[in-house]
Amino acid sequence: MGKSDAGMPAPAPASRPGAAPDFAKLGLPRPGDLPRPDPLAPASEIQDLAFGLVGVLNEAGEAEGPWAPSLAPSALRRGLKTMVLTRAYDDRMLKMQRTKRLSFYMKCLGEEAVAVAGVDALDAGDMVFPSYRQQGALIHRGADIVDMMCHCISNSRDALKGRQLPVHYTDRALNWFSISGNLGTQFPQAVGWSMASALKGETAIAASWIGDGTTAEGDFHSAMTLASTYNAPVILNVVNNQWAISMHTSISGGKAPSFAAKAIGYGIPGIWVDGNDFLAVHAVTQWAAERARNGGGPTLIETYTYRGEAHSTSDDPSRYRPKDDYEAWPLGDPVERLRAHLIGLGEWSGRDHDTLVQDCKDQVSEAWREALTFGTLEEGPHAPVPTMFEDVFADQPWHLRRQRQELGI
Amino acid sequence: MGKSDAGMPAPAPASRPGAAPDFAKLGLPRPGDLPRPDPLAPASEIQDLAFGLVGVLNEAGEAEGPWAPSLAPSALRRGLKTMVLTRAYDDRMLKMQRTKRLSFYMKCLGEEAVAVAGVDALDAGDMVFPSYRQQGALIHRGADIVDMMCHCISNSRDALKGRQLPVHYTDRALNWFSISGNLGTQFPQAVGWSMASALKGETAIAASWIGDGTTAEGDFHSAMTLASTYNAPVILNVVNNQWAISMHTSISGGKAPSFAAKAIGYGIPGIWVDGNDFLAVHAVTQWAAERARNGGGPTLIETYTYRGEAHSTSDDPSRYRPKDDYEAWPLGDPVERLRAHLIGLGEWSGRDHDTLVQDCKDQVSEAWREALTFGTLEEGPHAPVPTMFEDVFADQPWHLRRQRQELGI
Amino acid sequence: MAQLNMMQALSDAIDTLLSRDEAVVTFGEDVGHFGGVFGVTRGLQDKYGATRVFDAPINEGAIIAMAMGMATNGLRPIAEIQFADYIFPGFDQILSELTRLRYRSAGQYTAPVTIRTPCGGGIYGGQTHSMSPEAFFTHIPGLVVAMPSNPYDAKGLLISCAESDDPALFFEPKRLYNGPFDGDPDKPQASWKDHPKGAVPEGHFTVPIGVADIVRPGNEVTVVAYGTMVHVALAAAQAQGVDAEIIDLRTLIPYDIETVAQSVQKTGRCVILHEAPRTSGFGAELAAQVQEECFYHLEAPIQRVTGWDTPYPHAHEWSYFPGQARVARALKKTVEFA
Amino acid sequence: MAQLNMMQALSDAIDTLLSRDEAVVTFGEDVGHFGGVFGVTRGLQDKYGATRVFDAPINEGAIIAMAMGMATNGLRPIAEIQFADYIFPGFDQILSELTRLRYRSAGQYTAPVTIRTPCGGGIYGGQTHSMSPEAFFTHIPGLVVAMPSNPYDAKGLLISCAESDDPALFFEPKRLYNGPFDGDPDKPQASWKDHPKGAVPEGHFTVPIGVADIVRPGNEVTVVAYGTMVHVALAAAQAQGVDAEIIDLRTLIPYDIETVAQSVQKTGRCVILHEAPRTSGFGAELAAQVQEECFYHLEAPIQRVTGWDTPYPHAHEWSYFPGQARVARALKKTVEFA
Ligand SMILES: Cc1ncc(C[n+]2csc(CCOP(=O)(O)OP(=O)(O)O)c2C)c(N)n1
Ligand SMILES: Cc1ncc(C[n+]2csc(CCOP(=O)(O)OP(=O)(O)O)c2C)c(N)n1
Ligand SMILES: [Mg+2]
Ligand SMILES: [Mg+2]
Repeated sequence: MGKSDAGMPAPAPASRPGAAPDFAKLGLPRPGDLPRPDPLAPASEIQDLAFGLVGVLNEAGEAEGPWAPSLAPSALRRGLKTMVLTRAYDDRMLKMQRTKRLSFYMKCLGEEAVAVAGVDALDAGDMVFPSYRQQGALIHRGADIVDMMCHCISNSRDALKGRQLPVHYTDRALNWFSISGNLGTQFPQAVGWSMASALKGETAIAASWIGDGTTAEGDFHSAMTLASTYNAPVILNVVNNQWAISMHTSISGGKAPSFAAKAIGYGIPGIWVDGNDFLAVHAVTQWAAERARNGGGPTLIETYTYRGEAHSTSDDPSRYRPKDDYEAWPLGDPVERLRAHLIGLGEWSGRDHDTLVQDCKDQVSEAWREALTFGTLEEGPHAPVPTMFEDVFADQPWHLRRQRQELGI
Repeated sequence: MGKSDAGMPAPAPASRPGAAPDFAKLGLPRPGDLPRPDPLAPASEIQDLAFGLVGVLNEAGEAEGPWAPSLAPSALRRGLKTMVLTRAYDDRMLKMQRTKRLSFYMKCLGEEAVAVAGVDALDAGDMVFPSYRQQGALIHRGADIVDMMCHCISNSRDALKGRQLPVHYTDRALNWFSISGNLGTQFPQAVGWSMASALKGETAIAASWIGDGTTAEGDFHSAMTLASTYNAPVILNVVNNQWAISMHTSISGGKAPSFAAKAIGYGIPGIWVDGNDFLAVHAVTQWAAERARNGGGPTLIETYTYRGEAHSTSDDPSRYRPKDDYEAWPLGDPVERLRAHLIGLGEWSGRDHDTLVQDCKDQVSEAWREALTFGTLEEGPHAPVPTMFEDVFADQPWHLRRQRQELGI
Repeated sequence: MAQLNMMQALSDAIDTLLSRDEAVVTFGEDVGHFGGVFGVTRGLQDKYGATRVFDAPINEGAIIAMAMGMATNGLRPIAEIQFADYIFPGFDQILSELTRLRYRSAGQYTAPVTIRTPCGGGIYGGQTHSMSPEAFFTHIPGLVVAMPSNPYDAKGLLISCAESDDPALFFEPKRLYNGPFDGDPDKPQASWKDHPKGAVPEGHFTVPIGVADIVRPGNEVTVVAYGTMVHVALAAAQAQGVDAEIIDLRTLIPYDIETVAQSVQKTGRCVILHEAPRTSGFGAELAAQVQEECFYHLEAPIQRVTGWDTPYPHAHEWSYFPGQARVARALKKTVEFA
Repeated sequence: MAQLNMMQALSDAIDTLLSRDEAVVTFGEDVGHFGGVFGVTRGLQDKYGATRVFDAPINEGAIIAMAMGMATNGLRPIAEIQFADYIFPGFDQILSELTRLRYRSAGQYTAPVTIRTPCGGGIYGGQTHSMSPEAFFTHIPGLVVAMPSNPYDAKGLLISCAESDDPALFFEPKRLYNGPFDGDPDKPQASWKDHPKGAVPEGHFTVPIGVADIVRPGNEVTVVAYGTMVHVALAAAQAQGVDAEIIDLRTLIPYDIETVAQSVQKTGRCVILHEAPRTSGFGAELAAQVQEECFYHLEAPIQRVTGWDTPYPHAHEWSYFPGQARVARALKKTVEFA
């Protein structure tokens, strides 16, 4: 018996551990090549956007082409600051997980622009249905990282009462939905939320993010179908970071020319964008938001990026991809690229940057110290045990009351 | 409170009962316009096939254009005969349901070519995963209509032992899968079957049919994703008969330019074909079969047709579409069109046709009389009651044995 | 008081809800223009417009996810799943999302969604139009599960579910839409016209969630049933001449344990009925709880009369359906047990 | 005999199956090159090739439908669902398709598919990496449901499931992958190295479906458990000094009623354990059946010690998990009941 070569093996990545990174096949188009259509252009007339990568920042770090947004340097600096802070936050949380202070953690290294620029282009009243890898967006919306840490260590200040695994943030005050551990479920929910907004005659739109691997779930199709049928004011983002844990993006993507191209079959605009280009992500999101707010309906955006770190603290990428894959990623580092752009504009300096990096580190250390004063996962204090039986129903029914009593509390 | 006009109402059909049928918006392209690419052409190079309707028979009933198949008149007559027999079978079964001999029935009026030409272009060894509206394909594969009737009245000769609702045929000997009452579930199963065939190094391919409304189900996306990722030798057919019970095709289709266009986002060829054109359906199916058999992988075919009758015997179309909608359908009647074509070829005559129609009626009456000799749903005999407890597991476990005993048998 | 059948009572409930609260919307497959394959929403689109009463794509998961998303934005959706047999593509959205949102967000978000779906057999619907899948849903924390047995309860309970801040799954025994059904298929179809529970108040009223109804007081044995089986129980008790106390549970989660336990403590005997397959059916939960609460009082083992552990067959509908004969046999066996 | 942990035993079982039968294939999310997030299929792709051991798109319904389609064409797929919490997008394909095919086709088609999935808590996985959803599946006619509690059974039972002509759902209590766990989180992680059930025969052998294992004979009370709870039961009985007869059910459907009933008829008392929420959990079915079969012998109400009717929390893992203290209390209460 044994090894069979019949049939059609699933696709494999260009290189595995040991081999050199190989992104030759990507054949990325030059940024700036693609036109910026009117935000209300018919989807049928702008299908090209799904096949060529929208970009703004060129190799020299200059903003180029029709998609270049008119963002004040101050706005760019705000974005840069959030990205750097997010990176500092991630680094610290990872370290703390290694020392068992967290049961679990997930970084977003290399994907900071996707989340930060994406949410920066929205209004504060727009609703965000994120996946677990947009912590940058939450920070950018103004979340207190002490609160975020307290959630991650399930202590007495955890707004979620210790019920959720780390990084599954909820923050209603910031129009941030409750992150689910089940992939993709938020995508059609975001469409429903946005339909309600339209039905109430409100201007708020919804935006949601899922990963490339998650596009294979039925909920992706549900969201696209609902959005198309009801012309929902929603922005559906697919973060293509090339990997789904150990599976290369081609396992869920198959022969798809791009994930953005999936929009064509629904009569929805699909835009494929350089996800490591803060300006480009901002520009396409702003375009989609304008479209949605003016009755143009949904847009599917594929942000093309790279997962710089392990999938989570339970993962070991050295088993399935070359060690230096991330360094070889042709689209670079979103932080470095925005930094270079700002410096090119004369609006930033290496010194400013080093100071920023140090300030963020300090801010994170300060926050961590404060978070610990509210307890830890291992030693507590946690939310009182009886809260475990609350919020299952609006009012506690007899069986939960009895179970609580059975536990002797 | 009351009536709200905010939000985005779901799409509605061009006309409702009382109004005149209106198919102006369809804007159907002329048949013959589209090239017939090499069956192994890259999907990316043949996307046009998803936007223009492939056709062969022109108004004059002549075969025209590159898709015109080389089918012997005898083959065309065979197809015509099955379509006429299917129609006679449907008519009789409907009447018998009206007289309560069947609990339920579903006709395929107007969609005969989709099923008959579709299966005619396959090999006998190719596996068919049908929906409930391809009875023509089953008859064309050589099913005995007496057996089909016996299933529909759950009598002692029902191969399914009275377990299934009428029209949910299974016929393993004819490589006909077990029809499910759950929409779309067979689509990804067909992909799995075809993958096994390839894995075993066999040449058989699989073909499956679902309706336009069913494309909204997650299983459609599952099938397309699997087929794309594994390059499965499968033909996935969407029968767009314009309706899903009372819902116009635009409820599930939304703004999709065509259902065939959904293939683009998976890197699969999508072909939009005139489903009432026997030759065209045959040609595209044959093209897709050749592609699949030669390692080219899956094809999505949208057969554009019209549901000429009620959805089922439980439905009442007069509530949601104009009475004469079907007569106004611009793509005509598949039987009439093939008949005219054969007559044009001098291979058929009105007389031949009238005789055929009469023969089929007689054959059906004869078969019905025979079927009744094996019992009826109301009076029986049915499969023995203890068989109700069989085939749940390969071997009957204790709890089913006991339940059978509890029933006193 | 109008005399309504169950479809009319449900339609009346939805109409009442739509008219009282702009936030109420209803949708599902064929629900809009057509008014649903059973006609429950007929006429409502004309009355309330196509943005409050509308058709939905054939994707039960999408329907439930859309409802949940709308509910998190202030609406109160009533989603119809055409047949309970077809709810499973939406099972994950119900189990992982709809019913956990309040808990996992610590109350920051809630999703007051009501899902209506016709269930049960007795209509020759075969294995995909006859299921009674309620048990699956009673094992999901955070979901209200209800099943009325008559037009009055149907309207009152549906209004309670829709006005509740918890997600609710509302099962409609389709065999009862047109009239009560006592399990005897040879009798002509009865009607709600001359049935006391067919008398339904106009406008707004509620039947409370979690409160069972003793539809027949008795002393010999307690019968716990819901939906169609309530009517089968009444007929079987009568036929068998057993002085049964028959409880219509009405709400499965949270179920009315007091009423059930008090009754069993009085009668000392208990028979539980449902159409669904026996193994791990909801009768198992009831039996497990009752034996624990009434151990001292039980004079006979608790019997379950249920559908069989097979898919629901077509030709053998009446051999599968737990009809009067089987219920009567169980009653006899239980009251005579010593 | 090699001394293996549960992951190794499962890997060994799949290796054995792949090597004996060309028709066996295995796939799932991260199953191919990576060998699964728990490493159960590690190395098998190198050994058997990428067409027999491969990755699958992240769509559990697609994975199960693909397996079913392959099975109808002569293959014997072993599909992995990465976590039991994530099986629900595939619930419809299991309930409506996989488990009904033999019945609805009257035996013309069968789908011998085995689905493996890690389940259970005790790993701080929170509400989406800790579920024990077995009860949902025990209510589906036509599905074999198994859950081993040790490496020996894991290998033998998985081989039986994969070789069975029925679809099977095979739950792997992930807390036991690396060693037995008696419910005390403060103890250092135990190992299978020095555990008798860690000794696993090489090559092909089977543990029969439907046969429970009495892991501790006793006379005071019968404890019915499966998976992780078997180890908790042993520790609790010891700690409480109760002479419990502890039954490892191993197969949930069809369950070994004889072994359970005989034991309860001997002890007259019964405690049922599972991690899953109580309401409509599998313990309900067991309790309902046991009270019916052992009514004369029962000297105390049957107790259920289970997870609570809430989603599985994160910080309160050990207040949720039915640990030794709660089991011991139930044992005491039950044996002292009079
Ligand atoms: C329904 C479901 N199936 C499987 C998983 C397990 N899982 C968690 S993350 C992940 C990979 C997701 O990859 P992708 O969508 O690309 O997102 P990324 O992690 O790359 O941001 C998987 C399979 C899950 N959480 N939910
Ligand atoms: C999963 C599921 N949901 C709903 C139904 C009820 N139903 C039966 S047929 C049908 C319409 C299907 O329309 P379409 O796919 O266009 O096929 P057609 O009947 O037009 O051939 C519906 C909603 C079902 N059978 N299965
Ligand atoms: Mg990814
Ligand atoms: Mg249709």
